[in-house]
Amino acid sequence: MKPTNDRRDFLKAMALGSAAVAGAAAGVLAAPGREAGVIGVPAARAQDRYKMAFIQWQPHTVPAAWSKGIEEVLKPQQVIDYELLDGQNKVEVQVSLMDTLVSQGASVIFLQPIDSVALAPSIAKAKRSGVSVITLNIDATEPHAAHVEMNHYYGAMDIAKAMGDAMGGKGKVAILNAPPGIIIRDQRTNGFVEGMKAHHPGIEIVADQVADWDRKKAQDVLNTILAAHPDLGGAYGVNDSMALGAVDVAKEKGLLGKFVVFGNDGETAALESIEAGELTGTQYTDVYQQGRLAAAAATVLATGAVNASAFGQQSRLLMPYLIATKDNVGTIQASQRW
Amino acid sequence: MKIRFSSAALLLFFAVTLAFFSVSAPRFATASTVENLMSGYAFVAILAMGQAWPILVRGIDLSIGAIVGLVGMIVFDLSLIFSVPGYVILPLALLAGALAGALNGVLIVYLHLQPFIATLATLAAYRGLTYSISGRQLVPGLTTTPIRDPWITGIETYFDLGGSIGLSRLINMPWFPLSFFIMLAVFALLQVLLLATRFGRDTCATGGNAEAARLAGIRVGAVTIAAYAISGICAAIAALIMVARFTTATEALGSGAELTAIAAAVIGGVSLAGGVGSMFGPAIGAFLLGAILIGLTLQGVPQFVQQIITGVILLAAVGYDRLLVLRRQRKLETAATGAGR
Amino acid sequence: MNADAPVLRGVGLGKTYGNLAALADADFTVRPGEVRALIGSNGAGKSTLIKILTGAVLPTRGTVEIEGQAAPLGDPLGMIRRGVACIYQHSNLAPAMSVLDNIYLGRQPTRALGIVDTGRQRREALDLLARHDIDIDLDRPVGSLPTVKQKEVEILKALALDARVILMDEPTGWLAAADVARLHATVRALKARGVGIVYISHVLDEIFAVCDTVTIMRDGRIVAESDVAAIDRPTVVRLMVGDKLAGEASGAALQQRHPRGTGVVRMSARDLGKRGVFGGVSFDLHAGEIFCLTGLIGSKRTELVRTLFGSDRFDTGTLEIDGRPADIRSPQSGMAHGIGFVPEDRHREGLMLDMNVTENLAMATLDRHRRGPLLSRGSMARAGRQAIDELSVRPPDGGKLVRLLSGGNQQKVLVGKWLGRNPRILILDEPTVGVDVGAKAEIYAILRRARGEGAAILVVSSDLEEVMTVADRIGVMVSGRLVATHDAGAVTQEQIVREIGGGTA
Amino acid sequence: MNVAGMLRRDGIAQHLAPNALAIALAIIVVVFAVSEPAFLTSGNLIGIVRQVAIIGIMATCMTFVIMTGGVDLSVGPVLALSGLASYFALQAGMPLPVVILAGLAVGALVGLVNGLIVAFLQLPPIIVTLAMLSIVRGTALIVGGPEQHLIRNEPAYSFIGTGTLMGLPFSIYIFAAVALLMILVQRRTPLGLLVAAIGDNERAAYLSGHRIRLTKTLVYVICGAGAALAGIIQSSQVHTALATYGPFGTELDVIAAVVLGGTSIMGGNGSVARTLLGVFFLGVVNNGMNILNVPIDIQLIAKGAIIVVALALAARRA
Repeated sequence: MKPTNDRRDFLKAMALGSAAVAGAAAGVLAAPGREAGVIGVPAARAQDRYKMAFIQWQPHTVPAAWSKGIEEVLKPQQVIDYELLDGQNKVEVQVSLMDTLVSQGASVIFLQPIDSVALAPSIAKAKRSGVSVITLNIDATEPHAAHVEMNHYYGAMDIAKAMGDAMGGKGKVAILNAPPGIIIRDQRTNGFVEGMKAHHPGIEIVADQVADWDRKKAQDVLNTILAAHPDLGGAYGVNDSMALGAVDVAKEKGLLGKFVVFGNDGETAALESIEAGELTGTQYTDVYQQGRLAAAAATVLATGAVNASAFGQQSRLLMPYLIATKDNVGTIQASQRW
Repeated sequence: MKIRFSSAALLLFFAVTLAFFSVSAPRFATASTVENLMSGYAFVAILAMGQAWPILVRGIDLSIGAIVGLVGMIVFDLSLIFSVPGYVILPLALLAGALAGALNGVLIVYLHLQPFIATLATLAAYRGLTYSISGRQLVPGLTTTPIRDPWITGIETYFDLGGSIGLSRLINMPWFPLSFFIMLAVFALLQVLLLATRFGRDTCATGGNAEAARLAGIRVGAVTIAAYAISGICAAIAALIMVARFTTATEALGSGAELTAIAAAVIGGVSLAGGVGSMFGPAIGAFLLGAILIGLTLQGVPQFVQQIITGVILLAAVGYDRLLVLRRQRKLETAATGAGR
Repeated sequence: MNADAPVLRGVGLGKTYGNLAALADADFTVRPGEVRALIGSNGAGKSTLIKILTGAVLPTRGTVEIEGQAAPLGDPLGMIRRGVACIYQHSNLAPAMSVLDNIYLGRQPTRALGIVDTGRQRREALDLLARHDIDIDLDRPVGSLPTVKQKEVEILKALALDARVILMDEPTGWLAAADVARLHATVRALKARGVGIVYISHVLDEIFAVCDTVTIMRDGRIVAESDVAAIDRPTVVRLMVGDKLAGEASGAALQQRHPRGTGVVRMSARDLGKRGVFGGVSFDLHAGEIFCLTGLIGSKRTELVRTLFGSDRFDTGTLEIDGRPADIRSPQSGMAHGIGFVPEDRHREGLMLDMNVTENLAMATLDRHRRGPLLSRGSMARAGRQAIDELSVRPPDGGKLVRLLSGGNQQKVLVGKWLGRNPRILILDEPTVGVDVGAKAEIYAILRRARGEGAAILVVSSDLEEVMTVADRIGVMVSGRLVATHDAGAVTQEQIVREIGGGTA
Repeated sequence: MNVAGMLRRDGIAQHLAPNALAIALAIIVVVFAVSEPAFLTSGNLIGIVRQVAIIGIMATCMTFVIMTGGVDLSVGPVLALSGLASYFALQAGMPLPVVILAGLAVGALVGLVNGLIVAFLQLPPIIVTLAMLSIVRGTALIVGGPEQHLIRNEPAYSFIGTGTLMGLPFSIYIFAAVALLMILVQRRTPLGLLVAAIGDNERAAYLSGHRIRLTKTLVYVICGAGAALAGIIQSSQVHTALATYGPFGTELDVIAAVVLGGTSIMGGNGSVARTLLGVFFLGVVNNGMNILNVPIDIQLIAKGAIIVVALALAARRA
């Protein structure tokens, strides 16, 4: 259940995360990054209230849970105003919101970028104005304060491995995919495809169809794929909603137990489905915790003496994940479910 | 007369909106907000001005968002995969936009398809084509490679006009993005095209009474195709500005932009009945929408509430336009009565 | 150049739509300085011929020559460039654009880069206005002008071309008498300058007043050509409608008149007024009579009768129906009082052109075909068949789209829609505009039948011949006032003309 | 007169359109069946009907709106909002009929607002419903938030979308019932005739004593209620109510189906039965390309091209 590589990054991340939490309590932290070039830039943070905002990708359970985790940490610290902004699944909206927040004088911006490159100029601009940016899930090519990531690519590889194991190393699977246009879609798909190649070359991916992140569409698409491939052994949903759509189909066709379905995200509905013996598994990440970590780092950045423009290389907090199946899903506490 | 009057009303409404937020929203009346408005909505204004042309010929172009995506991806591929220099890419991008727009027009003119449905079909097709040619899928490494060609990224340059004329010493002046000047240039060009050229007159005639235009010897088909081509070129310009701003293009670039553009055009007084409109209205309409969204965000109004407010403002704008039309009709009736006596 | 050589010549022109031959084997010539009338019933093929000559329609066969040169077919611009202009029956103007832009639609003078040379455009237009003694504001949007002025813009459009041939498709259809006279003066002036003119009209008076030669069409063919001086009216009518119908048309005039019908007052208007439109209108309408309101276009007859039906409201005065005050706020309440209304423009206000005859006939009587929440198609079809028989709609096919009927038959369907309700009061606004002579007679017969069944009928008409033919009593409106009412038998056409003209000086 | 001539051509085109579409549909079915025999299995055919049920219900209910010269872009968020309304009614422990009524009422209410503004203020429908799209989505997000609201242990409610009756999914019965009802309304009620009359000549319909504004309003209410019914079925099928359901593009799919069925977007002649043909045409295209595992890019291009070809064929025959 540990990430298979990037171990160093992961450890560093955990260390930073704990340090951040500790630091938040203490109120001081030597933030990462080069110190050069900041001399002469005033410590701009000596103010009464701090403004923080989270620009999400679009309304969805994951960013909603992050936002909850972030708020949990920020609320008690009474001097921080926090709000959730919606990127409407459009790069230009996210960029415009970034601009607005920068001119509003936000201390820290949490950002779930739609694209690594597209948001980079905005992040650079924020840095120039002394605003720290913490990215969630998608890294940006412009170095920034911190990056807290669910492990999409390697997580998807592990899903492929677990799925292949459950299928006995052979058979046909279908991918219920999202439309192109956002990076996590590519990472979660490519990781899965590569994982299958690496761990279970005997398994054939016979269909890769777009179901728009949507449970209903996933039902329709899988129904159709099953007509062409009645011997289909399993389906991988790039998010849990689509996986649950696959479960609905399996249930209806009486394939439960025989048909392997894996999701990705680990939302409550998926975990319950696993417990009920319907969904085979999913990649679970404690998204609340991810939000809390980001928020902890943010408080340090906001109140600390470090200037945002100083970050030449950000720290990466790679979230630990769990390939949740019936065997281990019980270990996920109620409070960790989102 | 009518155009001038409703433009004045729109400008007034824009001014009132700005004044309202300047007073009520913290940090609205700052140089950086103005800068954000200019850089964040110049391409929306260009899209809206482009959209005005199909509406002027009594059509509609739902495909402009998809054209933005397509042109964006063409630029991405040419620059990152084929390393084509920027000065070659720019005209190619405009050409691609023009062709995509013209194809809409051809479908409408030669296959007699209704504009709504023709551009709905190309909306799907152009987006599909964007996926097909996506360099992000063909060469996954490029997803994290920014476009660095100075000819393209140069579009996202800011000019300190205030500094150069010395105004900055008195007040804090915004830096003007090049995209804003591009928008002004597009505005000037299209406004002259619409108001001062034979083609502009022919466009209004085609939208106002297509049969009369045809019988007057106007090549209605060619005018219609040209109107859609202009819309396509504007989408291409918008795509270039967006790519410059983001230093990349995604497959989803521009999706949904058509609805914003239509809204801005209609707020700007372009009549869906065809034949009536200017370039000034759509441009102001776009910046009005932008100012409202930025202002509400600065006020801390939750975004879901903003969606509702945007809808209400759109309703108010068309309602106001309707009121003007009614008032004009009433005036006409009185005038006609006078003439009849 | 030989002055007698035709300036415009069509040879063997034919046009078929599907199986339907709209025009067959037509030879047609216009010489310089000739005013050639083109007449025929609706559907005779006049409009098709005109459209071929202007390039609006591509002929199935035949050729067009201009001054002996073969002209391109189906190319409006090509014909305009060769000096062929057309004033169409229906407005062909862009309403939101200025008068100036409309006059030069599609061919504004331009400078480099296609920029319109507005200075030159305006100079030329002012010159044109001065030459033809027309007064009009060049900057007003055409849509804001009264109909008469819009027609002038159309004429200016043709004049601005310096056309060698002008085709006029019912140019006086909506014009008042004074304006008709002015138009004819213009036609004569053009003729004097050697312009060839084709003049289409249903009004024989105009033809004998202004035309030199006449071409008569029937059923898509040219049936006769003659000098106007060498032909008389009965011959023209007979050639137009065929022998049988001609008899009916002339017989129709000799009918009995029933002023004040049964003597029972159905509708009584006292001092009706609408601010800025009409005022002080009082009259009684009796059961069993046909009361005709006549007057110039613009004398507010239409506006008045609309308020009687409820599609508009009057501001002052009282209206009684069957002796009880009636408050008519909408067409529904008008209908509840037993009123039926046949509007002036059957295409825009009367008929559902893409629906069939049965459905159109049932449109005002849907409540009668209701069976619970459902609509009985059977009952509709039965009622439709009966109405088609009674009105002799041709072809007698209830499933036929109304669009495909001739103008006269469309009008019969429209009248029949209201007769289906057995209206106690039937108001008809210009019931025979654009209807050929034969159908006119049939419509008059239908009205007389309804009168015989006790309906009170109010007809608005500008056509004095029609008024004298059909009316039991005549009311004359001038500028929104009802200036006189007469028993039709006790008044001459000349007196009515004097009264109509009286208010306009 | 020229205008009349052009209209006449369009009129005939509209009468030929269903044949062209039926032929195109037959060709596509043959192509799919030959390239993938599984396409013609009964399971897949039932699957197609099930898949198009939601769009189909919305399209049949939107046909009248488009016939009167209007359009309703707000159906997507209405679908989401009605699902949420039903969810909250379920949470409140209401009996099933009330739950369904609550969902339908939300849709009818949005339709009523659309209709009143379009009919009485005479604002352009495309803009009114575009504004409403934004307003209803915002409302749904405020009411429901971004969270998924799971519908658990509601067997009666779940039966709507997932139950089967005599071997067929229950949602198919609902779809069939709505389609038949709308066809009945069109062919056998005064409303159906009146809608056609308004689309053909609104002024003439008014002067024939009909209540135009009321009828127009009613037509939008039907459309809203149809979208709401679709929302109830969807939330039942996925056991979830979510504010972002019916995303941007849903309304365009619905409109495409109606227009493919030969109803002009400018209003006038139209037919619910032909709309169904349009619905199945799009459904078959989607299903066939899924079953052949056509990648999404080619799917979209092909979809656009097929729509163009089918409609061009219809226009060409005139």
